[in-house]
Amino acid sequence: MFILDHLWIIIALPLLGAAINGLLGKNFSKPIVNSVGIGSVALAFLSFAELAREFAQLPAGQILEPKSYFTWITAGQFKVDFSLQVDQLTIIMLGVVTFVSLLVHIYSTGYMAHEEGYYRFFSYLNLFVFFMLTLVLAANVVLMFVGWEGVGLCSYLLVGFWFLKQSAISAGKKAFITTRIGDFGFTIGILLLFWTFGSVDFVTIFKHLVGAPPDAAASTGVLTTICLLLFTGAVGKSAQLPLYVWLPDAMEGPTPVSALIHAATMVTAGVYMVARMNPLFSRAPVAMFVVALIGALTAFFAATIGLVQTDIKKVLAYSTVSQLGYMFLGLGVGAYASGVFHLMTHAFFKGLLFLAAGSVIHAMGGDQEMPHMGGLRNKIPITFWCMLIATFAIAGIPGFAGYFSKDEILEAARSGPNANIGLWLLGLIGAGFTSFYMFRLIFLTFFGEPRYDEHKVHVHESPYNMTVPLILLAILSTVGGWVAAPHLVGGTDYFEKFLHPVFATYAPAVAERAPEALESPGMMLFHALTGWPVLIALAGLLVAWWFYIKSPETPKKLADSLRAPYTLVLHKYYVDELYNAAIIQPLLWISTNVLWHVVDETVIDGTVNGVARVARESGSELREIQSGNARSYATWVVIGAVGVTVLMIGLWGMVR
Amino acid sequence: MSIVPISYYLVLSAILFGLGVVAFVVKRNIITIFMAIELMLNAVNLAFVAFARAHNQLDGLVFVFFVIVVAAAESAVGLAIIITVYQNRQTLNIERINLLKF
Amino acid sequence: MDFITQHPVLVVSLAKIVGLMFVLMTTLAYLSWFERKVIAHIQSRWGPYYVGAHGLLQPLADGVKFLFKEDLTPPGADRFVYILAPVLALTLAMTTLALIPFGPPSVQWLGESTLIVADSSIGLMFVFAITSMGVYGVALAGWSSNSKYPLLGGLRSSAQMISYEVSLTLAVVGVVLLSGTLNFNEMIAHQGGNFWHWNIFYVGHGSFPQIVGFLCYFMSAVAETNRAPFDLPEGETELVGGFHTEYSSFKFAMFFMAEYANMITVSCLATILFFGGWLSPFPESWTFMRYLPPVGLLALAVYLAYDTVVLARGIARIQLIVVTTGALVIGLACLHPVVLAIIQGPFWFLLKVGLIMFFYVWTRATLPRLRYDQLMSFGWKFLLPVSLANLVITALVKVWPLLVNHG
Amino acid sequence: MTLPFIVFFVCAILAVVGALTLILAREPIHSALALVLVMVSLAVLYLLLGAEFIAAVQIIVYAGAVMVLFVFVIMLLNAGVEERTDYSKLAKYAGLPLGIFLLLALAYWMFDSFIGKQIANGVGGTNASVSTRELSAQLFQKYLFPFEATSILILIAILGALVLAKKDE
Repeated sequence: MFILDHLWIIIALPLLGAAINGLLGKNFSKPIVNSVGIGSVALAFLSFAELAREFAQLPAGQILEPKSYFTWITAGQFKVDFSLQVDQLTIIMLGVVTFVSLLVHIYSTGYMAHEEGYYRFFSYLNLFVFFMLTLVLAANVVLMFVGWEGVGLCSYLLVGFWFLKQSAISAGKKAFITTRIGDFGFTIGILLLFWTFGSVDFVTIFKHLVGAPPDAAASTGVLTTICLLLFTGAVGKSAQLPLYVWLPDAMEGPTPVSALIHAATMVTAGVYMVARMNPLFSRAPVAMFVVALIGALTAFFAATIGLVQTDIKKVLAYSTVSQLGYMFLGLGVGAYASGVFHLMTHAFFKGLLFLAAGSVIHAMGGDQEMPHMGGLRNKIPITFWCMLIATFAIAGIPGFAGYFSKDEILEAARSGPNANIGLWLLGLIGAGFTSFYMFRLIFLTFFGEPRYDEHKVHVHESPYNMTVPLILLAILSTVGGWVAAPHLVGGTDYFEKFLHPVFATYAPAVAERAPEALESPGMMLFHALTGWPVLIALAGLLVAWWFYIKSPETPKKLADSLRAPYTLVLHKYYVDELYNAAIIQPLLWISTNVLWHVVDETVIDGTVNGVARVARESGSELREIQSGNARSYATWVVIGAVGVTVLMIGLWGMVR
Repeated sequence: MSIVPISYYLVLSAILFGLGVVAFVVKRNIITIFMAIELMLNAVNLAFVAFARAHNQLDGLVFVFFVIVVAAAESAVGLAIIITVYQNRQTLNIERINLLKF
Repeated sequence: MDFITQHPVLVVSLAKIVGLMFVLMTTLAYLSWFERKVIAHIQSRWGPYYVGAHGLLQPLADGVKFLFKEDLTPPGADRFVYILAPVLALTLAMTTLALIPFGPPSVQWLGESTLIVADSSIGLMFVFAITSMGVYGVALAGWSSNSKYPLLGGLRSSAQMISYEVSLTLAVVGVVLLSGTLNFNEMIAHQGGNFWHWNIFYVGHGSFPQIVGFLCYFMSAVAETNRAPFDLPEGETELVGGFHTEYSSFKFAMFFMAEYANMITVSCLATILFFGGWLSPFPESWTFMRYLPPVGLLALAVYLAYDTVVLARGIARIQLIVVTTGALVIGLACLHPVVLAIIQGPFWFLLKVGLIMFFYVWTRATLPRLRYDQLMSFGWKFLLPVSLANLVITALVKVWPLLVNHG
Repeated sequence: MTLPFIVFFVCAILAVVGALTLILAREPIHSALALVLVMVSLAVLYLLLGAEFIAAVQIIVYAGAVMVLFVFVIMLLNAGVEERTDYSKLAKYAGLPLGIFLLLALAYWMFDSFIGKQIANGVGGTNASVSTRELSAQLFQKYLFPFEATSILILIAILGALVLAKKDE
């Protein structure tokens, strides 16, 4: 039970690595930087493994008390400990984070090999891992928020890693500021949470909720408000409508960063948060519906945008957004386990996709435009196969990880406790689009004739330290889903079973639903294989094949025939322009003409300068007293003494 | 053999203290001003001893002891300072040592 | 008149003071004679010889000379201070003796112990207080005579006195620790017994022989009184006469007497602190020893008588006869039990003091004068540490039993 | 009119005279001597109050050490007659009156508040002088820490004086 008692070790290790690399790395040689960076994360992963082992030995259904290491803030009865907590959800998140980040670290040694500020990159990555682990392990909202903001910071640093590139810088700023908007809501949510429950510890809050009749702990209205506010944070962090705009731009950062932060871990923080807060959400139906709705809409719209993108990473970015949308859909319809499950599988295959894309870009010598590629499948076979597997997974081809998770979500949306057919439909179409644009990507990239100049670009397979992570992830993307498979072919869902305590312990009492009649396994397998998702996924595959292999001119014709919607989608629904016009410009105007010229220059500067002037004037008057003649000083002393004496004699007289 | 009332001592100490203050403001010679301070200290000591006697407690005497010791230390440092000042300014008149001003 | 009857102490004190003054004056006068004689004999000369038998009237002659010399006051001298200085010096020097017990307090008259003018419970402190004031005499004299040599002399001597006062005090504190009191009589009583009970020798339970202390004390005392080999202030070779260069006639005599008075004081102090004061060195049981004083005097008388017979010169012979008869009478008087009882203390006390005075003269006659920097470094770098060490050791020895008992 | 009163008044008058001389004398050394006079008479008053030890310390430290130091410095710097400059108008016009006012105020206050009061007549104030033993007991037990602190203070003072006085090459 060592790690269980010393959880801090897990998060301390990456921090240590970050510190060493960041402070001393400048003079380190690459091997040292590698060993420090990778070593710290690897140790973290090992300690996670040990933790999992110890956790497995615990008696079933035991809920561990948070471990408080020291009191962090105390103000009145507002008390925040630096306390960490482990439960099944945490275990899963920990596993995903440590494992993926380990792989990404290894991958980066190859991908970033020739970059300036190599040590800087690794120290940032370690820092990110530290904050992510803090976020995951935190036992109270405030500490979670620290991790939350920390990962935001690291994302900012890493997106703007090439800080000589203007676009990178602005992308970093955009990412940070956009998420800040969401975090604002999150902050208010936290305050409201404390105001309502008088505590910020998850366990305390949940204990308040559980058992008490709906309005005893907090009225549904308040709960809804809290949940919505918290969800705003999630929307910002996980790039949901309407705050998803930063994620595509964040692709300016190095590809490993996109893989780790903007696909596998950070963007899923919102999902994790909602899942963590499930007792609250479960008690706020409206909020739940909002979550589901936002999720579904995002899933759909992002997918549509993804259809026409030509930048390989942009496509992946939008697919990430839409996949996150699926997760929220899953959470929203009450299938928390499914949402988290999709989170996990998505971490695998999307991480894989990004890394593979990175490998492609690596091979193409930095070119990201798909129209310039084509016919790469023989040149970089490993990458090709890995990417293909990932595509199958995300498209939901049966047997691959994504299939199970996404299918569970859609199933829940169709027949779950709070099912909603409209959302299901959106999700379904989105799934179709997903498979379409993914296969479009595959076909454009790996099939057909090379559309690049053979002489300029020397396509080559990536080194082992890049391909090995790909392979590992590919394996996981393949088998990763089977932990939940039996649910579909009858039997029990290990994953859900594992997570059950988290979502059941504090769940609201619901009328026991009659278990739907179990059909025969074979029947169920048939259903599973011919379910709508599968069909539509295959449809997407076929359409893509038709468009980009069979008759490549069809898309153009289609685009010409559907000019208006095409341009609309091509310009991402003009969302950026809309925001620019609706928010940024007015904000700029106000800041310039009101805050700057009026408030700052007139009011604040006026006050400060005024104070300064007063001080100067009075000083130049008063300094005359400092004649430098000690006798005058002496006389002043005597004057004071006389004053005191007179006063005291007066008091004495009064006393008598 | 009757005792002198404490009040006499107190009045005397008050007078001496006052004279010390007067000397403090009237004199120009640093050393003399320093002496004026010593005079005030002495006056206070007298009051201390008188009260100690009046209340039959030794604390007053102990305080006098401390006052004397501190005064000794103070005079040692002060005179050293005076010497240094004199070496730099060739004067002891406090009104001529007025560089430290606005 | 009833005022006096209210306060008999006044009468007694007055009487004692007058007596002391009389004795002191003559002693001072004859000390100079003594010194000159001793030095002379050490240097194998005769010394004062012609004024009276053995130059016994020399002091008288000197006094007369001083009185009739012209009393000069240098121009530009600060007259008030110039006069104040010698008065201060002499007064303070003589005041100290008021605190010295010449005999046991048991000897009383009108309920007041007779052989000490003022028996203070912290006599030692007062002695130091007054001696510490002694610096003024020298310093002011040097300053007020408005002349270079005296000024230098005054500065030197005051510096020297201040520095050596420290080690002087420290050397004495050891004794204070041992006897646990500041009162002279108690100190002496504490040394009661035989001569090996004196502080300088006594090695007993929680006691540490103060031999080192005594040596430190003696050296500091010599310096404190500006005597050779530490007589820098009146280092004739460099400073002509030191601080009293400009003084003449009776003022000079006052300084002269002050110096001797100081010598007497420190000697008395040494006697009290280290040599058991007025105690006789022999155990009480040796009653016959109580007859030592009269016997000694009678012996002296016999010697003088012989002298008288041998030396046949006019005035001198008459004078010798007078002295002889005086000694005879006193000696016989001492045989009377009452007088005998009274005389014991003073006899031994004065004997010891005389011995120490002899040491004084001896050193002066023997040792050359130190250089100024040597003097200072000796005082600060040698004497002070040694006396400090002595003090520390004494304290340790004193508290050792306690420490041991408390484990 | 008994002996203590005579002693008291003599000393008191001497002290006041000394203080006045300190103010009026133009020669610094005269002021110093006057101050010595004040201190000595105060010491006698301490004796009268039964504080023998304090009296002795007063003379040893103040008259014997501190004032000697003053005289020494005066001789060293050969401080002449003080020049009665009046650059500080404030001191010239306000200083003396205020000082005198303070003197009178304090004296009156003491007189008014203590003359004929119980405590002021020395209730319990016997003639017995304070034994040095008790005093030292107080000093080394109750006030041990301040005592040590002052010792350190003195050490620092010595060092400071040395640093100040030493010629900087």
